Amino acid sequence: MRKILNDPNSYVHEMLAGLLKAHPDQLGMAGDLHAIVRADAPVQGKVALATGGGSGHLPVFLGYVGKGMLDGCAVGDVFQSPSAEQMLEVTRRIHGGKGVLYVYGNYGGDVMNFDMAAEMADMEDIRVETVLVKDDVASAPPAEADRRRGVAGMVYAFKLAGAKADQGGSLDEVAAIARKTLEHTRSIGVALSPCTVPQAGKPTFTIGEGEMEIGMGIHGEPGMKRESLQSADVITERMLDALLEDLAPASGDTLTIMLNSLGATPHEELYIMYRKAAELLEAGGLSLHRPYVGRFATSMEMAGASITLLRLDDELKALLDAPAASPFFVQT
Amino acid sequence: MRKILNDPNSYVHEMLAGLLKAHPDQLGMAGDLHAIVRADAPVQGKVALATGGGSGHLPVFLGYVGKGMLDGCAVGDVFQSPSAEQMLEVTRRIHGGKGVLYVYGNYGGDVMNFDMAAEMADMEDIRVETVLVKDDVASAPPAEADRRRGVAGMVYAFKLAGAKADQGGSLDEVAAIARKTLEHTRSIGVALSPCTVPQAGKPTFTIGEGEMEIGMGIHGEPGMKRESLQSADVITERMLDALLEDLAPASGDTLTIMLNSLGATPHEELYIMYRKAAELLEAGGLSLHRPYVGRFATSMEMAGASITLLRLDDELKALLDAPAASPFFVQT
Amino acid sequence: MAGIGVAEVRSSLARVARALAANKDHLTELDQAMGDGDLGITAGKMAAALESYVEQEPPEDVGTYVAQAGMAVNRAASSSLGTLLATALMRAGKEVRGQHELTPSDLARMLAAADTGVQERGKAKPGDKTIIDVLHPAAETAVAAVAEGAAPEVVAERTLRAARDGRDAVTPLRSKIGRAGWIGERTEGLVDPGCEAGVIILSAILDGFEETA
Amino acid sequence: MAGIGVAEVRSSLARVARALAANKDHLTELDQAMGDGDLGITAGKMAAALESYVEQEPPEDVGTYVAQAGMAVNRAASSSLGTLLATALMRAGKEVRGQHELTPSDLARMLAAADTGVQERGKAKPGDKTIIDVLHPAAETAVAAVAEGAAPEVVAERTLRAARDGRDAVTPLRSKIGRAGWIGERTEGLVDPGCEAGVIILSAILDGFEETA
Ligand SMILES: Nc1ncnc2c1ncn2[C@@H]1O[C@H](COP(=O)(O)OP(=O)(O)O)[C@@H](O)[C@H]1O
Ligand SMILES: Nc1ncnc2c1ncn2[C@@H]1O[C@H](COP(=O)(O)OP(=O)(O)O)[C@@H](O)[C@H]1O
Ligand SMILES: [Mg+2]
Ligand SMILES: [Mg+2]
Ligand SMILES: [Mg+2]
Ligand SMILES: [Mg+2]
Repeated sequence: MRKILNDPNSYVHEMLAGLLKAHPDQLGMAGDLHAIVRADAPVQGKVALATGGGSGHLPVFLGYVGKGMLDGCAVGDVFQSPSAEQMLEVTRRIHGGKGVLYVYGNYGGDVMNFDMAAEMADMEDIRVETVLVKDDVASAPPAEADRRRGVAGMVYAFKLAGAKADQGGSLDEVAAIARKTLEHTRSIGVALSPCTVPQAGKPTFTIGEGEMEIGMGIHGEPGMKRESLQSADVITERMLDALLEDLAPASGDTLTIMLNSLGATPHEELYIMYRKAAELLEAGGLSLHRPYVGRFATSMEMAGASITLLRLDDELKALLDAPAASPFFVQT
Repeated sequence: MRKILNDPNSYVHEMLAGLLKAHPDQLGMAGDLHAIVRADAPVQGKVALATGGGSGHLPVFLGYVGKGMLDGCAVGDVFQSPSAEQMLEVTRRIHGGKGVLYVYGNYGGDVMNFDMAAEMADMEDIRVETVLVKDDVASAPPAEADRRRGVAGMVYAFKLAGAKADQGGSLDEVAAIARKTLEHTRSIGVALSPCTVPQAGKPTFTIGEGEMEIGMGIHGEPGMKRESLQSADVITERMLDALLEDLAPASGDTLTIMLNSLGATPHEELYIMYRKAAELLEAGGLSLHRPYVGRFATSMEMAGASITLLRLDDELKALLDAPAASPFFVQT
Repeated sequence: MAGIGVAEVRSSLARVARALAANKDHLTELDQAMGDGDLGITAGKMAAALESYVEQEPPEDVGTYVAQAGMAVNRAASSSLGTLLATALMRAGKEVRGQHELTPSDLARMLAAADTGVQERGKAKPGDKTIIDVLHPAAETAVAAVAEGAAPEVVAERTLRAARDGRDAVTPLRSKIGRAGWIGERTEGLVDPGCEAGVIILSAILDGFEETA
Repeated sequence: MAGIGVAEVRSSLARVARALAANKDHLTELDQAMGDGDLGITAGKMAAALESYVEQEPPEDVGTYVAQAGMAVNRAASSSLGTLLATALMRAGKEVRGQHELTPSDLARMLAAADTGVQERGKAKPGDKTIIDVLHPAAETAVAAVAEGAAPEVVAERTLRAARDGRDAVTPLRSKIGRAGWIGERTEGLVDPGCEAGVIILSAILDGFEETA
């Protein structure tokens, strides 16, 4: 295990303690270290946004708690859902009188716990709306799109719904933006190496050097097929083909794109992929707006990358361009 | 090789092409893709800052070309110095009439090429000052501090000298800030895995799973000794001990700290280290200001981390807090 | 026959804790074959949570006692099965809120409420190859047996047999839900780890009540 | 003896290119033992740069021709040795700028200028175990032999011997400069790759001039 840690059982706890220690001006906790909220929560008169999920994906999830994005985040153990009670604590603390929107990835444990939390919040007269992120085209065919997993595309939902809330939108309006954003968002990943969950102590799966798996999920869920490592151009083209087939943009459409490292893959290689992606998309008559290249949703030290496309209209574009600030994401 | 690339020989070229394609509003090139400059260069009436060095360290070096930081950067092949001619191209393009400051790491090839470039610039009546970054305490004992290598601490020099230039400082004043910053800056790294230079095709060194090397350089230069992997707390304490012995801050001093991943090590683990570091420093009567936790100076997919300390006075603190914006680094 | 009070419920929760702890490795192995291999960890966390829960002095209200056991389980183990077991306990407790004693009929109603709650929470249906395929037939059998007026030990025995049969009936099938659902085909012939956990838990509860009742 | 014109210089640069290309693997091995193992790559890049440089029509001015070869080398190969060789060529060319022909005395001066330039650029001194330990004795020997009035082939032979002796003399020592300087002790007994490259380059130049002169 090539990891810097103390007791595997305290990995998340110590990470959270360090995070709060490093960013006390921006982040605080709601009773429990696993319930992270904006330092200025609740923001009165604003719809509050909450997310949650397992640890090991920084900046997802809690990295997007900040101005213009999320108000709070329930944090689970590595690759494990947080508890309904932690979600409820976040919900109570961030509620500013206009309701709370849950936006999170479509994973069984998270769904069940957020649903429990929503029931409990309802008993406390906090109105909650839920939008599930299901952007991973590799996780189910279009006919079963409701079964798809949520991956890096959730960052766009956080950003755009967060901007709408910041601008004073109602809970229904903010939820509508999250839904519209996700309706036009598609992602796919490729993995070149596994990662190690500290408590497990060994890699979550094996993948040989010189192999790759397009479509693999961020916890190592199986993708399309295991095959020998292709060139950056071929990988990029195949990933884009899968996305475009599903999203079906029309020539003339404007897209934003996210080239995301799963962890170990360096920025250098993301830009090599971006070069090819931009070339292919522009050749297809699509324009690109405000590309994001970096680490936005990771699987600790996994090598690999994901590509996310989001089709923009004027409304979504303006929300994407709005300022935002968290310890992990700053846009002016 | 778990890397996403096309031809290893075009790794840097394609990376640069992708970068310029992604950030045309912020970055441009001076004739050659290896000569990256601010899109609005030259900024007339401002001292210009240039750096340069091998590729494979993003965001170092070119990631700090932007408002409030650097004006230009000469980019070499992976772990190779750029050429004097590329440095000269950058120098010419960014010169805004008030001289150019070179700030870069103390590596033989870079020093020789920047010296050549400075000589050539001098022949063109461009005044050039040079400040070398030598912050890696593990690379030579205090008596031979001039031989030390430059690592993540250079980011502080870029930031503070860049802020000084932004505020209208003269070349001498800006150079003085760079020198003063570096006088109070110390870094040390720990490596848990190697990385692979694309053209070499195999790891630059080997390090067993469950081993670590404190003091290893960002190209795999040998550190203190190879030993079995220690806990995060022990690693952090030993790294801090080495830094504090060399920097010798007094109780009551204010420091800023950078917890930097060498690439594969995830944010989660940096915060585990930060928690211990903050605890130890505060126990020693030191206060911490504006910590940086993330990837600031990497070695592609190397696993490991570095810690940098910078002792602040009021002048340096104000310059650290000044706004800055590049595609890789935004501070408001 | 004396009613079942909070003392009996407390010792049945303690038995569940022991049974889960004892089966950690077994559950891990099953979950490794078709899931993410963490069910042993979950079982351990649930066991520890229940263990310390039963150490506290219980209230007289059995319903609240059971429901709060669910909260304790959720706090400790929020994986799929942890959440579903928490839901089961919360719904079962809610069903008898305010009661100080339980009849066999109450127990059957609690099992049915747990079944319904878990189906609502997890959106799995019988046949999807999940713990529902143990809970659902067990609940139906218990309700029917109690309605028939069967002796408590007969109710318990039939319920447990229904649970085991439910598990075995779906083993040849393909998983449709949760992580195992991503693997599809490869799950055919493998015992669903959640089903196995369901049988372990019901055995721990019913073995004890057989003796008590 | 006819003076040495741009044609001879051009073919000597071509020989250097061929010699470097032929010794790529050898230099890589030496650099792997005490450096970062890229000297073969550097040699290949320098060889390619010189090869295409000599394909272009040369000017009559030998000095400019040599100096611009230095620029071409720097553009292609900016590692330590690439930069130092570029400096050597630039300084050597500057020494004879404007001349259309070179005498043996000019060649000796060019070597001395290269030596001085490389020392200024790299800040290494004789004894630090770098290419200087080849260049410096070679330059001193060449200057002395020319001053003595030795025949060109004798000058060449002595210069080359001084270069080889210089390389061998520092082999037992510890590297003090550059990447190898970080390794210290472990470099004792290993041939310095830059020294070896220096000998290869000087051999390629002088072998040819011996014939020509
Ligand atoms: N939606 C669901 N409804 C009912 N049971 C489920 C559901 N999802 C998973 N399970 C059960 O949980 C078991 C796996 O539990 P666990 O290891 O805790 O899940 P995970 O690690 O995927 O969160 C499965 O074998 C299955 O019986
Ligand atoms: N400062 C210096 N002065 C003179 N020679 C040097 C200097 N630094 C390195 N060298 C020579 O260069 C050789 C290594 O060349 P090269 O592989 O290009 O270096 P690097 O890969 O470290 O940039 C060394 O063997 C040494 O002879
Ligand atoms: Mg799990
Ligand atoms: Mg599991
Ligand atoms: Mg080198
Ligand atoms: Mg070398």
